[in-house]
Amino acid sequence: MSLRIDLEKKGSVLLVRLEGELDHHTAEELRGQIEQKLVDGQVKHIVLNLELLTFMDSSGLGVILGRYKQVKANAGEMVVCAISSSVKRLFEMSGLFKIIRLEESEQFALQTLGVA
Amino acid sequence: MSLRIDLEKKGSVLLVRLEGELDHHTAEELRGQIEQKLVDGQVKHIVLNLELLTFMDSSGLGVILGRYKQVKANAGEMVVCAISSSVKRLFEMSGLFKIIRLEESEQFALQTLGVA
Amino acid sequence: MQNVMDLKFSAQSQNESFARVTVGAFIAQLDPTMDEITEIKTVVSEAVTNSIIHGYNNQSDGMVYIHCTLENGTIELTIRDEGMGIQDIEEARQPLFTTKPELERSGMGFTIMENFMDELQIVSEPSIGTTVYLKKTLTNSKAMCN
Amino acid sequence: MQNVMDLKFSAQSQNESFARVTVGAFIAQLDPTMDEITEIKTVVSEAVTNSIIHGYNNQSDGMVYIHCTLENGTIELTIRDEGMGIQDIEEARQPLFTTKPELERSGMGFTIMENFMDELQIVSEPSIGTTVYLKKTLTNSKAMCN
Ligand SMILES: Nc1ncnc2c1ncn2[C@@H]1O[C@H](COP(=O)(O)OP(=O)(O)O)[C@@H](O)[C@H]1O
Ligand SMILES: Nc1ncnc2c1ncn2[C@@H]1O[C@H](COP(=O)(O)OP(=O)(O)O)[C@@H](O)[C@H]1O
Repeated sequence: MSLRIDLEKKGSVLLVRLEGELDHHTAEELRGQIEQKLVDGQVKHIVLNLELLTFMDSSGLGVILGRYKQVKANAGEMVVCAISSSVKRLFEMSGLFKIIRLEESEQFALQTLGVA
Repeated sequence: MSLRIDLEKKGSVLLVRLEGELDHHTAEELRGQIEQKLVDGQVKHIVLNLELLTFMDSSGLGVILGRYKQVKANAGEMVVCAISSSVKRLFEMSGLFKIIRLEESEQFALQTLGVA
Repeated sequence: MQNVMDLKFSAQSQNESFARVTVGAFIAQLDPTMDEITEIKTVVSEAVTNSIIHGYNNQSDGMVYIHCTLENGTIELTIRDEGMGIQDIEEARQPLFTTKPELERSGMGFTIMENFMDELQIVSEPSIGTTVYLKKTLTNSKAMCN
Repeated sequence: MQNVMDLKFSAQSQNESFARVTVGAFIAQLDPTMDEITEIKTVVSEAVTNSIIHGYNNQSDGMVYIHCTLENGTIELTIRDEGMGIQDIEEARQPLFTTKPELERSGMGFTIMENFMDELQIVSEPSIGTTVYLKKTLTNSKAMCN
Protein backbone atom coordinates (compact mmCIF):
# COMPACT_ATOMS: atom_id res chain seq x y z
CA MET A 1 0.00 0.00 0.00
CA SER A 2 1.53 3.31 -1.03
CA LEU A 3 -0.56 5.40 1.43
CA ARG A 4 -0.10 5.21 5.19
CA ILE A 5 -3.18 6.32 7.08
CA ASP A 6 -2.93 7.31 10.72
CA LEU A 7 -6.20 8.06 12.55
CA GLU A 8 -6.45 9.51 16.03
CA LYS A 9 -9.54 10.69 17.95
CA LYS A 10 -9.10 13.84 19.98
CA GLY A 11 -12.40 14.64 21.65
CA SER A 12 -14.86 15.45 18.89
CA VAL A 13 -12.07 15.72 16.31
CA LEU A 14 -10.76 12.97 14.06
CA LEU A 15 -7.14 13.71 13.25
CA VAL A 16 -6.11 12.13 9.94
CA ARG A 17 -2.42 12.00 9.08
CA LEU A 18 -1.51 10.83 5.58
CA GLU A 19 1.89 9.68 4.34
CA GLY A 20 2.66 8.69 0.77
CA GLU A 21 0.47 8.90 -2.32
CA LEU A 22 -3.24 9.66 -2.45
CA ASP A 23 -4.73 8.63 -5.79
CA HIS A 24 -7.73 6.64 -7.01
CA HIS A 25 -6.09 3.37 -5.91
CA THR A 26 -5.53 4.52 -2.32
CA ALA A 27 -8.55 6.86 -1.95
CA GLU A 28 -10.95 3.98 -1.46
CA GLU A 29 -9.05 2.66 1.55
CA LEU A 30 -8.96 6.15 3.06
CA ARG A 31 -12.70 6.60 2.58
CA GLY A 32 -13.39 3.25 4.25
CA GLN A 33 -11.18 3.90 7.24
CA ILE A 34 -12.55 7.39 7.92
CA GLU A 35 -16.17 6.32 7.49
CA GLN A 36 -15.65 3.57 10.04
CA LYS A 37 -14.62 6.23 12.59
CA LEU A 38 -17.56 8.45 11.67
CA VAL A 39 -20.33 5.87 12.24
CA ASP A 40 -20.22 5.90 16.04
CA GLY A 41 -21.29 9.56 16.09
CA GLN A 42 -18.61 10.85 18.48
CA VAL A 43 -16.61 12.53 15.73
CA LYS A 44 -17.79 15.97 14.66
CA HIS A 45 -14.79 17.56 12.95
CA ILE A 46 -11.94 16.30 10.80
CA VAL A 47 -8.38 17.67 10.74
CA LEU A 48 -6.34 16.49 7.76
CA ASN A 49 -2.57 16.67 8.16
CA LEU A 50 -0.97 16.33 4.71
CA GLU A 51 2.60 17.12 5.71
CA LEU A 52 3.96 13.74 4.59
CA LEU A 53 1.81 13.38 1.48
CA THR A 54 4.13 13.10 -1.52
CA PHE A 55 1.51 12.93 -4.26
CA MET A 56 -2.15 13.77 -4.73
CA ASP A 57 -4.41 14.05 -7.75
CA SER A 58 -8.11 14.80 -8.32
CA SER A 59 -9.13 11.48 -6.77
CA GLY A 60 -7.75 12.94 -3.53
CA LEU A 61 -9.92 16.03 -3.99
CA GLY A 62 -12.92 13.74 -4.43
CA VAL A 63 -12.39 11.72 -1.27
CA ILE A 64 -11.69 14.87 0.77
CA LEU A 65 -14.82 16.56 -0.58
CA GLY A 66 -16.83 13.43 0.24
CA ARG A 67 -15.71 13.49 3.88
CA TYR A 68 -16.36 17.23 4.06
CA LYS A 69 -19.96 16.59 3.07
CA GLN A 70 -20.29 13.98 5.81
CA VAL A 71 -19.00 16.17 8.65
CA LYS A 72 -20.94 19.13 7.33
CA ALA A 73 -24.19 17.13 7.45
CA ASN A 74 -23.45 16.85 11.16
CA ALA A 75 -22.68 20.61 11.49
CA GLY A 76 -18.97 19.79 11.78
CA GLU A 77 -15.94 21.40 10.16
CA MET A 78 -13.07 20.19 8.03
CA VAL A 79 -9.63 21.71 8.47
CA VAL A 80 -6.56 20.89 6.43
CA CYS A 81 -2.99 21.66 7.45
CA ALA A 82 0.64 21.40 6.41
CA ILE A 83 -0.02 21.13 2.68
CA SER A 84 2.58 21.34 -0.08
CA SER A 85 2.47 23.96 -2.82
CA SER A 86 1.30 21.42 -5.40
CA VAL A 87 -1.60 20.20 -3.24
CA LYS A 88 -2.43 23.83 -2.57
CA ARG A 89 -2.73 24.46 -6.30
CA LEU A 90 -5.22 21.58 -6.65
CA PHE A 91 -7.29 22.97 -3.78
CA GLU A 92 -7.26 26.41 -5.36
CA MET A 93 -8.18 25.14 -8.81
CA SER A 94 -11.21 23.30 -7.48
CA GLY A 95 -12.37 26.01 -5.08
CA LEU A 96 -12.06 23.70 -2.08
CA PHE A 97 -10.69 26.51 0.12
CA LYS A 98 -14.14 28.10 0.04
CA ILE A 99 -15.44 25.28 2.22
CA ILE A 100 -12.37 23.74 3.84
CA ARG A 101 -10.30 25.85 6.17
CA LEU A 102 -6.50 25.87 5.81
CA GLU A 103 -4.20 26.16 8.84
CA GLU A 104 -0.42 26.20 8.97
CA SER A 105 0.11 23.45 11.50
CA GLU A 106 -1.70 20.51 13.08
CA GLN A 107 -1.30 22.06 16.52
CA PHE A 108 -2.95 25.26 15.38
CA ALA A 109 -5.72 23.46 13.52
CA LEU A 110 -6.58 21.45 16.64
CA GLN A 111 -6.53 24.61 18.77
CA THR A 112 -9.12 26.32 16.58
CA LEU A 113 -11.39 23.35 17.23
CA GLY A 114 -10.73 23.53 20.97
CA VAL A 115 -8.98 20.19 21.41
CA ALA A 116 -5.26 21.01 21.52
CA MET B 1 24.17 12.28 -15.01
CA SER B 2 23.21 9.47 -12.66
CA LEU B 3 26.81 8.72 -11.57
CA ARG B 4 28.87 11.13 -9.47
CA ILE B 5 32.59 10.60 -9.86
CA ASP B 6 35.00 11.96 -7.29
CA LEU B 7 38.73 11.64 -8.06
CA GLU B 8 41.52 12.41 -5.61
CA LYS B 9 45.26 11.85 -5.97
CA LYS B 10 47.03 10.64 -2.85
CA GLY B 11 50.70 10.18 -3.68
CA SER B 12 50.91 7.36 -6.21
CA VAL B 13 47.31 6.33 -5.56
CA LEU B 14 44.21 7.53 -7.43
CA LEU B 15 41.26 7.37 -5.07
CA VAL B 16 37.99 6.96 -6.99
CA ARG B 17 34.72 7.46 -5.11
CA LEU B 18 31.52 6.60 -6.98
CA GLU B 19 27.98 7.62 -6.06
CA GLY B 20 24.88 6.52 -7.95
CA GLU B 21 24.53 4.07 -10.81
CA LEU B 22 27.32 2.51 -12.84
CA ASP B 23 26.01 1.06 -16.08
CA HIS B 24 26.89 1.19 -19.79
CA HIS B 25 25.61 4.77 -20.01
CA THR B 26 27.80 6.07 -17.18
CA ALA B 27 30.80 3.71 -17.61
CA GLU B 28 32.14 5.67 -20.57
CA GLU B 29 32.37 8.87 -18.56
CA LEU B 30 34.13 7.03 -15.74
CA ARG B 31 36.64 5.50 -18.15
CA GLY B 32 37.38 8.90 -19.66
CA GLN B 33 37.89 10.64 -16.33
CA ILE B 34 40.17 7.97 -14.89
CA GLU B 35 42.24 7.68 -18.06
CA GLN B 36 42.84 11.41 -17.99
CA LYS B 37 44.39 11.04 -14.54
CA LEU B 38 46.50 8.06 -15.62
CA VAL B 39 48.20 9.75 -18.60
CA ASP B 40 50.59 11.90 -16.59
CA GLY B 41 52.26 8.79 -15.16
CA GLN B 42 52.23 9.80 -11.49
CA VAL B 43 49.43 7.40 -10.62
CA LYS B 44 50.43 3.80 -9.97
CA HIS B 45 47.56 2.31 -7.98
CA ILE B 46 43.79 2.75 -7.94
CA VAL B 47 41.52 2.52 -4.89
CA LEU B 48 37.83 2.25 -5.76
CA ASN B 49 35.41 3.25 -3.01
CA LEU B 50 31.94 1.93 -3.93
CA GLU B 51 30.18 2.74 -0.66
CA LEU B 52 27.64 5.07 -2.28
CA LEU B 53 27.12 3.05 -5.46
CA THR B 54 23.43 2.11 -5.64
CA PHE B 55 23.53 0.06 -8.84
CA MET B 56 26.08 -1.75 -10.95
CA ASP B 57 25.85 -4.24 -13.78
CA SER B 58 28.34 -6.06 -16.03
CA SER B 59 29.25 -2.81 -17.80
CA GLY B 60 30.69 -1.78 -14.43
CA LEU B 61 32.73 -4.98 -14.29
CA GLY B 62 34.04 -4.16 -17.78
CA VAL B 63 35.21 -0.66 -16.98
CA ILE B 64 36.81 -1.79 -13.69
CA LEU B 65 38.60 -4.65 -15.44
CA GLY B 66 39.81 -2.21 -18.10
CA ARG B 67 41.36 0.09 -15.48
CA TYR B 68 42.87 -2.89 -13.68
CA LYS B 69 44.68 -3.82 -16.89
CA GLN B 70 46.03 -0.29 -17.19
CA VAL B 71 47.48 -0.07 -13.67
CA LYS B 72 48.77 -3.62 -13.91
CA ALA B 73 50.69 -2.78 -17.08
CA ASN B 74 52.48 -0.26 -14.88
CA ALA B 75 53.06 -2.83 -12.08
CA GLY B 76 50.37 -1.12 -10.01
CA GLU B 77 47.53 -2.58 -7.94
CA MET B 78 43.79 -2.13 -7.88
CA VAL B 79 41.97 -2.25 -4.55
CA VAL B 80 38.22 -2.02 -4.09
CA CYS B 81 36.48 -1.19 -0.81
CA ALA B 82 33.11 -0.70 0.86
CA ILE B 83 31.12 -2.77 -1.62
CA SER B 84 27.52 -3.90 -1.23
CA SER B 85 26.49 -7.54 -1.19
CA SER B 86 25.05 -7.31 -4.71
CA VAL B 87 28.23 -5.81 -6.18
CA LYS B 88 30.15 -8.49 -4.30
CA ARG B 89 28.13 -11.18 -6.05
CA LEU B 90 28.98 -9.71 -9.46
CA PHE B 91 32.69 -9.67 -8.55
CA GLU B 92 32.50 -13.27 -7.36
CA MET B 93 30.62 -14.47 -10.43
CA SER B 94 33.20 -12.97 -12.76
CA GLY B 95 36.26 -14.03 -10.75
CA LEU B 96 37.41 -10.43 -10.35
CA PHE B 97 38.51 -11.04 -6.75
CA LYS B 98 41.35 -13.16 -8.12
CA ILE B 99 43.00 -10.03 -9.46
CA ILE B 100 41.46 -7.15 -7.52
CA ARG B 101 41.98 -6.97 -3.78
CA LEU B 102 39.00 -6.27 -1.52
CA GLU B 103 39.36 -4.21 1.67
CA GLU B 104 36.71 -3.23 4.21
CA SER B 105 37.27 0.49 4.27
CA GLU B 106 38.89 3.24 2.23
CA GLN B 107 41.20 4.09 5.12
CA PHE B 108 42.44 0.54 5.30
CA ALA B 109 42.79 0.22 1.54
CA LEU B 110 44.95 3.36 1.43
CA GLN B 111 47.06 2.11 4.34
CA THR B 112 47.93 -1.11 2.53
CA LEU B 113 49.27 1.03 -0.30
CA GLY B 114 51.24 3.17 2.14
CA VAL B 115 49.44 6.48 1.59
CA ALA B 116 47.00 6.81 4.53
CA MET C 1 17.81 13.83 -30.68
CA GLN C 2 14.32 12.45 -30.23
CA ASN C 3 13.63 9.89 -27.53
CA VAL C 4 10.45 7.85 -27.73
CA MET C 5 8.68 5.38 -25.46
CA ASP C 6 5.49 3.41 -25.61
CA LEU C 7 3.87 1.83 -22.60
CA LYS C 8 0.87 -0.48 -22.45
CA PHE C 9 -0.53 -1.97 -19.24
CA SER C 10 -3.55 -3.61 -17.67
CA ALA C 11 -6.34 -1.23 -16.59
CA GLN C 12 -5.79 -1.96 -12.89
CA SER C 13 -5.72 0.76 -10.27
CA GLN C 14 -2.34 -0.29 -8.84
CA ASN C 15 -0.89 0.61 -12.25
CA GLU C 16 -1.80 4.29 -11.77
CA SER C 17 1.28 4.86 -9.63
CA PHE C 18 3.33 2.64 -11.94
CA ALA C 19 2.37 4.82 -14.92
CA ARG C 20 3.32 8.00 -13.04
CA VAL C 21 6.70 6.62 -11.99
CA THR C 22 7.44 5.40 -15.52
CA VAL C 23 6.68 8.68 -17.25
CA GLY C 24 8.47 10.55 -14.45
CA ALA C 25 11.59 8.41 -14.96
CA PHE C 26 11.46 8.91 -18.73
CA ILE C 27 11.22 12.70 -18.64
CA ALA C 28 13.91 12.95 -15.94
CA GLN C 29 16.58 13.08 -18.66
CA LEU C 30 15.26 16.55 -19.67
CA ASP C 31 16.22 17.78 -16.21
CA PRO C 32 12.78 19.18 -15.30
CA THR C 33 12.14 21.11 -12.09
CA MET C 34 10.46 19.35 -9.16
CA ASP C 35 7.25 21.24 -9.93
CA GLU C 36 7.31 20.14 -13.55
CA ILE C 37 7.80 16.49 -12.54
CA THR C 38 4.85 16.77 -10.16
CA GLU C 39 2.69 18.34 -12.87
CA ILE C 40 3.51 15.66 -15.42
CA LYS C 41 2.95 12.87 -12.90
CA THR C 42 -0.39 14.41 -11.94
CA VAL C 43 -1.71 14.67 -15.50
CA VAL C 44 -0.60 11.09 -16.23
CA SER C 45 -2.44 9.99 -13.11
CA GLU C 46 -5.58 11.88 -14.18
CA ALA C 47 -5.70 10.48 -17.70
CA VAL C 48 -4.83 6.91 -16.69
CA THR C 49 -7.37 6.94 -13.86
CA ASN C 50 -10.02 8.17 -16.31
CA SER C 51 -9.28 5.31 -18.69
CA ILE C 52 -9.59 2.79 -15.87
CA ILE C 53 -12.71 4.21 -14.20
CA HIS C 54 -14.62 5.76 -17.08
CA GLY C 55 -13.18 4.14 -20.21
CA TYR C 56 -13.22 0.58 -18.93
CA ASN C 57 -15.76 1.06 -16.14
CA ASN C 58 -13.35 -0.59 -13.68
CA GLN C 59 -13.19 -3.80 -15.74
CA SER C 60 -9.52 -4.56 -15.36
CA ASP C 61 -9.05 -6.66 -18.48
CA GLY C 62 -8.72 -3.60 -20.73
CA MET C 63 -5.36 -2.04 -21.62
CA VAL C 64 -4.15 1.54 -21.27
CA TYR C 65 -1.63 2.96 -23.78
CA ILE C 66 0.88 5.74 -23.20
CA HIS C 67 3.05 7.20 -25.91
CA CYS C 68 5.69 9.75 -24.93
CA THR C 69 8.09 11.73 -27.08
CA LEU C 70 10.89 13.98 -25.87
CA GLU C 71 12.49 16.46 -28.24
CA ASN C 72 14.29 19.72 -27.52
CA GLY C 73 12.82 20.08 -24.05
CA THR C 74 9.26 19.41 -25.20
CA ILE C 75 7.21 16.53 -23.81
CA GLU C 76 4.39 15.07 -25.87
CA LEU C 77 2.12 12.54 -24.22
CA THR C 78 -0.68 10.49 -25.72
CA ILE C 79 -2.77 8.47 -23.28
CA ARG C 80 -5.31 6.17 -24.86
CA ASP C 81 -7.88 3.51 -24.07
CA GLU C 82 -10.20 1.34 -26.11
CA GLY C 83 -13.09 1.85 -23.74
CA MET C 84 -16.59 3.29 -23.87
CA GLY C 85 -15.63 6.78 -25.07
CA ILE C 86 -17.01 10.20 -24.18
CA GLN C 87 -20.47 11.32 -25.35
CA ASP C 88 -19.98 15.07 -25.09
CA ILE C 89 -16.36 16.25 -24.90
CA GLU C 90 -17.19 19.93 -24.29
CA GLU C 91 -19.29 19.02 -21.29
CA ALA C 92 -16.67 16.58 -20.01
CA ARG C 93 -14.00 19.31 -20.03
CA GLN C 94 -15.97 21.56 -17.71
CA PRO C 95 -14.61 21.95 -14.17
CA LEU C 96 -16.48 19.81 -11.63
CA PHE C 97 -18.39 17.90 -14.32
CA THR C 98 -18.43 14.16 -13.70
CA THR C 99 -20.64 11.26 -14.78
CA LYS C 100 -19.61 9.23 -11.73
CA PRO C 101 -20.41 11.31 -8.61
CA GLU C 102 -21.29 8.08 -6.78
CA LEU C 103 -17.60 7.12 -7.01
CA GLU C 104 -16.68 10.48 -5.46
CA ARG C 105 -15.10 11.74 -8.67
CA SER C 106 -14.35 15.44 -8.36
CA GLY C 107 -14.80 16.28 -12.03
CA MET C 108 -11.44 18.08 -11.97
CA GLY C 109 -9.37 15.73 -14.12
CA PHE C 110 -9.50 17.58 -17.44
CA THR C 111 -9.26 20.95 -15.69
CA ILE C 112 -6.02 19.87 -14.02
CA MET C 113 -4.63 18.52 -17.30
CA GLU C 114 -5.45 21.83 -18.98
CA ASN C 115 -3.86 23.85 -16.20
CA PHE C 116 -0.68 21.82 -15.88
CA MET C 117 0.09 21.42 -19.60
CA ASP C 118 0.55 23.82 -22.50
CA GLU C 119 -1.85 21.88 -24.68
CA LEU C 120 -4.70 19.40 -24.20
CA GLN C 121 -6.60 17.68 -27.00
CA ILE C 122 -9.26 15.03 -26.53
CA VAL C 123 -10.40 12.69 -29.25
CA SER C 124 -13.12 10.22 -28.36
CA GLU C 125 -15.68 8.05 -30.04
CA PRO C 126 -18.39 6.17 -28.15
CA SER C 127 -17.57 2.45 -27.81
CA ILE C 128 -14.27 2.92 -29.69
CA GLY C 129 -12.25 4.69 -27.04
CA THR C 130 -10.62 7.90 -25.89
CA THR C 131 -7.27 9.51 -26.71
CA VAL C 132 -5.89 12.38 -24.66
CA TYR C 133 -3.03 14.34 -26.18
CA LEU C 134 -0.91 16.49 -23.87
CA LYS C 135 2.05 18.73 -24.61
CA LYS C 136 4.42 20.80 -22.48
CA THR C 137 7.69 22.59 -23.08
CA LEU C 138 9.94 22.73 -20.04
CA THR C 139 11.08 26.12 -18.84
CA ASN C 140 14.55 24.81 -18.13
CA SER C 141 16.82 25.89 -20.95
CA LYS C 142 19.29 23.14 -20.01
CA ALA C 143 16.72 20.79 -21.49
CA MET C 144 17.60 22.21 -24.89
CA CYS C 145 21.15 20.94 -24.73
CA ASN C 146 20.55 17.29 -23.88
CA MET D 1 -5.09 -11.74 -11.19
CA GLN D 2 -2.62 -11.23 -13.99
CA ASN D 3 -0.99 -7.87 -14.53
CA VAL D 4 0.68 -7.17 -17.85
CA MET D 5 2.82 -4.38 -19.25
CA ASP D 6 4.55 -3.69 -22.53
CA LEU D 7 7.28 -1.12 -22.94
CA LYS D 8 8.97 0.04 -26.11
CA PHE D 9 11.68 2.70 -26.25
CA SER D 10 14.50 4.16 -28.35
CA ALA D 11 17.78 2.22 -28.22
CA GLN D 12 19.60 5.05 -26.42
CA SER D 13 21.91 4.42 -23.50
CA GLN D 14 20.12 6.89 -21.18
CA ASN D 15 17.10 4.58 -21.46
CA GLU D 16 18.96 1.75 -19.70
CA SER D 17 18.26 3.27 -16.30
CA PHE D 18 14.74 4.20 -17.41
CA ALA D 19 14.05 0.55 -18.31
CA ARG D 20 15.35 -0.65 -14.92
CA VAL D 21 13.25 1.86 -12.99
CA THR D 22 10.13 0.98 -14.99
CA VAL D 23 10.38 -2.77 -14.50
CA GLY D 24 11.34 -2.19 -10.85
CA ALA D 25 8.23 -0.06 -10.31
CA PHE D 26 6.02 -2.62 -12.03
CA ILE D 27 7.19 -5.61 -9.97
CA ALA D 28 7.05 -3.59 -6.72
CA GLN D 29 3.39 -4.61 -6.30
CA LEU D 30 4.53 -8.21 -5.70
CA ASP D 31 6.38 -6.98 -2.60
CA PRO D 32 9.79 -8.38 -3.57
CA THR D 33 12.81 -8.25 -1.26
CA MET D 34 15.49 -5.60 -1.87
CA ASP D 35 17.78 -8.31 -3.26
CA GLU D 36 15.12 -9.49 -5.68
CA ILE D 37 14.53 -5.95 -6.94
CA THR D 38 18.27 -5.52 -7.48
CA GLU D 39 18.46 -8.82 -9.35
CA ILE D 40 15.57 -7.97 -11.65
CA LYS D 41 16.92 -4.48 -12.33
CA THR D 42 20.32 -5.95 -13.11
CA VAL D 43 19.04 -8.50 -15.62
CA VAL D 44 16.90 -5.84 -17.32
CA SER D 45 19.97 -3.64 -17.55
CA GLU D 46 22.01 -6.50 -19.05
CA ALA D 47 19.48 -7.44 -21.71
CA VAL D 48 18.63 -3.84 -22.67
CA THR D 49 22.31 -2.87 -22.86
CA ASN D 50 22.95 -5.88 -25.10
CA SER D 51 20.15 -4.82 -27.46
CA ILE D 52 21.58 -1.30 -27.66
CA ILE D 53 25.28 -2.22 -28.02
CA HIS D 54 25.17 -5.55 -29.85
CA GLY D 55 21.71 -5.71 -31.41
CA TYR D 56 21.69 -2.19 -32.83
CA ASN D 57 25.44 -1.59 -32.79
CA ASN D 58 24.87 1.69 -30.92
CA GLN D 59 22.65 3.06 -33.69
CA SER D 60 20.05 4.77 -31.55
CA ASP D 61 17.18 4.74 -34.03
CA GLY D 62 16.23 1.14 -33.23
CA MET D 63 13.62 0.24 -30.61
CA VAL D 64 13.87 -2.10 -27.61
CA TYR D 65 10.77 -4.02 -26.46
CA ILE D 66 10.02 -5.26 -22.95
CA HIS D 67 7.05 -7.44 -22.09
CA CYS D 68 6.39 -8.22 -18.43
CA THR D 69 3.76 -10.43 -16.85
CA LEU D 70 3.06 -10.81 -13.14
CA GLU D 71 0.98 -13.70 -11.90
CA ASN D 72 0.95 -15.41 -8.50
CA GLY D 73 4.34 -14.10 -7.49
CA THR D 74 6.02 -15.08 -10.76
CA ILE D 75 7.68 -12.53 -13.01
CA GLU D 76 8.04 -13.26 -16.72
CA LEU D 77 10.14 -10.87 -18.79
CA THR D 78 10.69 -10.81 -22.53
CA ILE D 79 13.28 -8.34 -23.79
CA ARG D 80 13.54 -8.07 -27.53
CA ASP D 81 15.25 -6.15 -30.31
CA GLU D 82 15.06 -6.17 -34.09
CA GLY D 83 18.80 -5.91 -34.45
CA MET D 84 21.61 -7.96 -35.96
CA GLY D 85 21.01 -11.15 -33.98
CA ILE D 86 23.42 -13.66 -32.46
CA GLN D 87 25.44 -16.05 -34.65
CA ASP D 88 26.17 -18.73 -32.05
CA ILE D 89 23.96 -18.67 -28.97
CA GLU D 90 25.85 -21.41 -27.09
CA GLU D 91 29.09 -19.50 -27.45
CA ALA D 92 27.42 -16.19 -26.49
CA ARG D 93 26.15 -17.70 -23.22
CA GLN D 94 29.64 -18.62 -22.04
CA PRO D 95 31.04 -16.60 -19.14
CA LEU D 96 33.50 -13.91 -20.28
CA PHE D 97 32.68 -14.41 -23.97
CA THR D 98 32.19 -11.14 -25.80
CA THR D 99 32.36 -10.02 -29.41
CA LYS D 100 33.09 -6.42 -28.37
CA PRO D 101 36.19 -6.47 -26.12
CA GLU D 102 37.20 -3.11 -27.60
CA LEU D 103 34.16 -1.58 -25.88
CA GLU D 104 35.32 -3.11 -22.56
CA ARG D 105 32.43 -5.55 -22.45
CA SER D 106 33.00 -8.09 -19.72
CA GLY D 107 31.14 -10.95 -21.40
CA MET D 108 29.21 -11.54 -18.16
CA GLY D 109 25.73 -10.41 -19.26
CA PHE D 110 24.16 -13.78 -19.98
CA THR D 111 25.94 -15.38 -17.02
CA ILE D 112 24.40 -12.79 -14.70
CA MET D 113 20.95 -13.27 -16.23
CA GLU D 114 21.26 -17.02 -15.73
CA ASN D 115 22.42 -16.65 -12.13
CA PHE D 116 19.81 -14.09 -11.06
CA MET D 117 16.76 -15.71 -12.69
CA ASP D 118 15.14 -19.14 -12.51
CA GLU D 119 15.00 -19.45 -16.26
CA LEU D 120 16.76 -17.91 -19.28
CA GLN D 121 15.92 -18.62 -22.90
CA ILE D 122 17.49 -16.91 -25.89
CA VAL D 123 15.98 -16.92 -29.35
CA SER D 124 17.90 -15.13 -32.07
CA GLU D 125 18.15 -15.01 -35.79
CA PRO D 126 20.87 -13.12 -37.67
CA SER D 127 19.57 -9.80 -39.07
CA ILE D 128 16.08 -10.44 -37.63
CA GLY D 129 16.77 -9.81 -33.97
CA THR D 130 17.12 -11.28 -30.50
CA THR D 131 14.57 -12.19 -27.84
CA VAL D 132 15.60 -12.95 -24.28
CA TYR D 133 13.02 -14.67 -22.08
CA LEU D 134 13.52 -14.52 -18.32
CA LYS D 135 11.45 -15.97 -15.50
CA LYS D 136 11.62 -15.80 -11.72
CA THR D 137 9.30 -16.76 -8.88
CA LEU D 138 9.67 -14.59 -5.80
CA THR D 139 10.46 -16.31 -2.51
CA ASN D 140 8.12 -14.03 -0.63
CA SER D 141 4.91 -15.93 0.06
CA LYS D 142 3.05 -12.64 0.54
CA ALA D 143 3.39 -12.27 -3.20
CA MET D 144 0.92 -15.12 -3.57
CA CYS D 145 -1.87 -13.16 -1.94
CA ASN D 146 -1.74 -9.95 -3.94
N1 LIG E 1 -11.05 7.88 -20.80
C1 LIG E 1 -12.36 8.21 -20.68
N2 LIG E 1 -13.33 7.38 -21.15
C2 LIG E 1 -14.63 7.68 -21.02
N3 LIG E 1 -15.08 8.81 -20.42
C3 LIG E 1 -14.17 9.67 -19.92
C4 LIG E 1 -12.78 9.41 -20.03
N4 LIG E 1 -12.12 10.45 -19.45
C5 LIG E 1 -13.07 11.31 -19.02
N5 LIG E 1 -14.31 10.85 -19.29
C6 LIG E 1 -15.58 11.54 -19.00
O1 LIG E 1 -15.31 12.91 -18.74
C7 LIG E 1 -15.80 13.26 -17.44
C8 LIG E 1 -14.92 14.32 -16.83
O2 LIG E 1 -13.62 13.79 -16.58
P1 LIG E 1 -12.70 14.45 -15.48
O3 LIG E 1 -12.63 15.92 -15.70
O4 LIG E 1 -11.39 13.73 -15.47
O5 LIG E 1 -13.45 14.20 -14.10
P2 LIG E 1 -13.75 12.87 -13.26
O6 LIG E 1 -12.78 11.79 -13.66
O7 LIG E 1 -13.52 13.29 -11.85
O8 LIG E 1 -15.15 12.47 -13.53
C9 LIG E 1 -15.85 11.95 -16.68
O9 LIG E 1 -16.77 12.00 -15.62
C10 LIG E 1 -16.28 10.98 -17.78
O10 LIG E 1 -17.66 11.02 -18.01
N1 LIG F 1 20.70 -8.46 -28.22
C1 LIG F 1 21.81 -8.95 -28.82
N2 LIG F 1 21.99 -8.82 -30.15
C2 LIG F 1 23.10 -9.29 -30.75
N3 LIG F 1 24.08 -9.95 -30.10
C3 LIG F 1 23.97 -10.12 -28.77
C4 LIG F 1 22.84 -9.63 -28.06
N4 LIG F 1 23.00 -9.96 -26.76
C5 LIG F 1 24.16 -10.61 -26.66
N5 LIG F 1 24.76 -10.73 -27.87
C6 LIG F 1 26.05 -11.41 -28.15
O1 LIG F 1 26.36 -12.26 -27.06
C7 LIG F 1 27.63 -11.91 -26.50
C8 LIG F 1 27.65 -12.18 -25.01
O2 LIG F 1 26.73 -11.31 -24.34
P1 LIG F 1 26.94 -10.96 -22.81
O3 LIG F 1 27.11 -12.25 -22.04
O4 LIG F 1 25.82 -10.10 -22.38
O5 LIG F 1 28.32 -10.18 -22.75
P2 LIG F 1 28.75 -8.71 -23.25
O6 LIG F 1 27.52 -7.88 -23.45
O7 LIG F 1 29.60 -8.20 -22.17
O8 LIG F 1 29.49 -8.92 -24.55
C9 LIG F 1 27.84 -10.48 -26.90
O9 LIG F 1 29.20 -10.10 -26.92
C10 LIG F 1 27.20 -10.42 -28.29
O10 LIG F 1 28.06 -10.93 -29.29
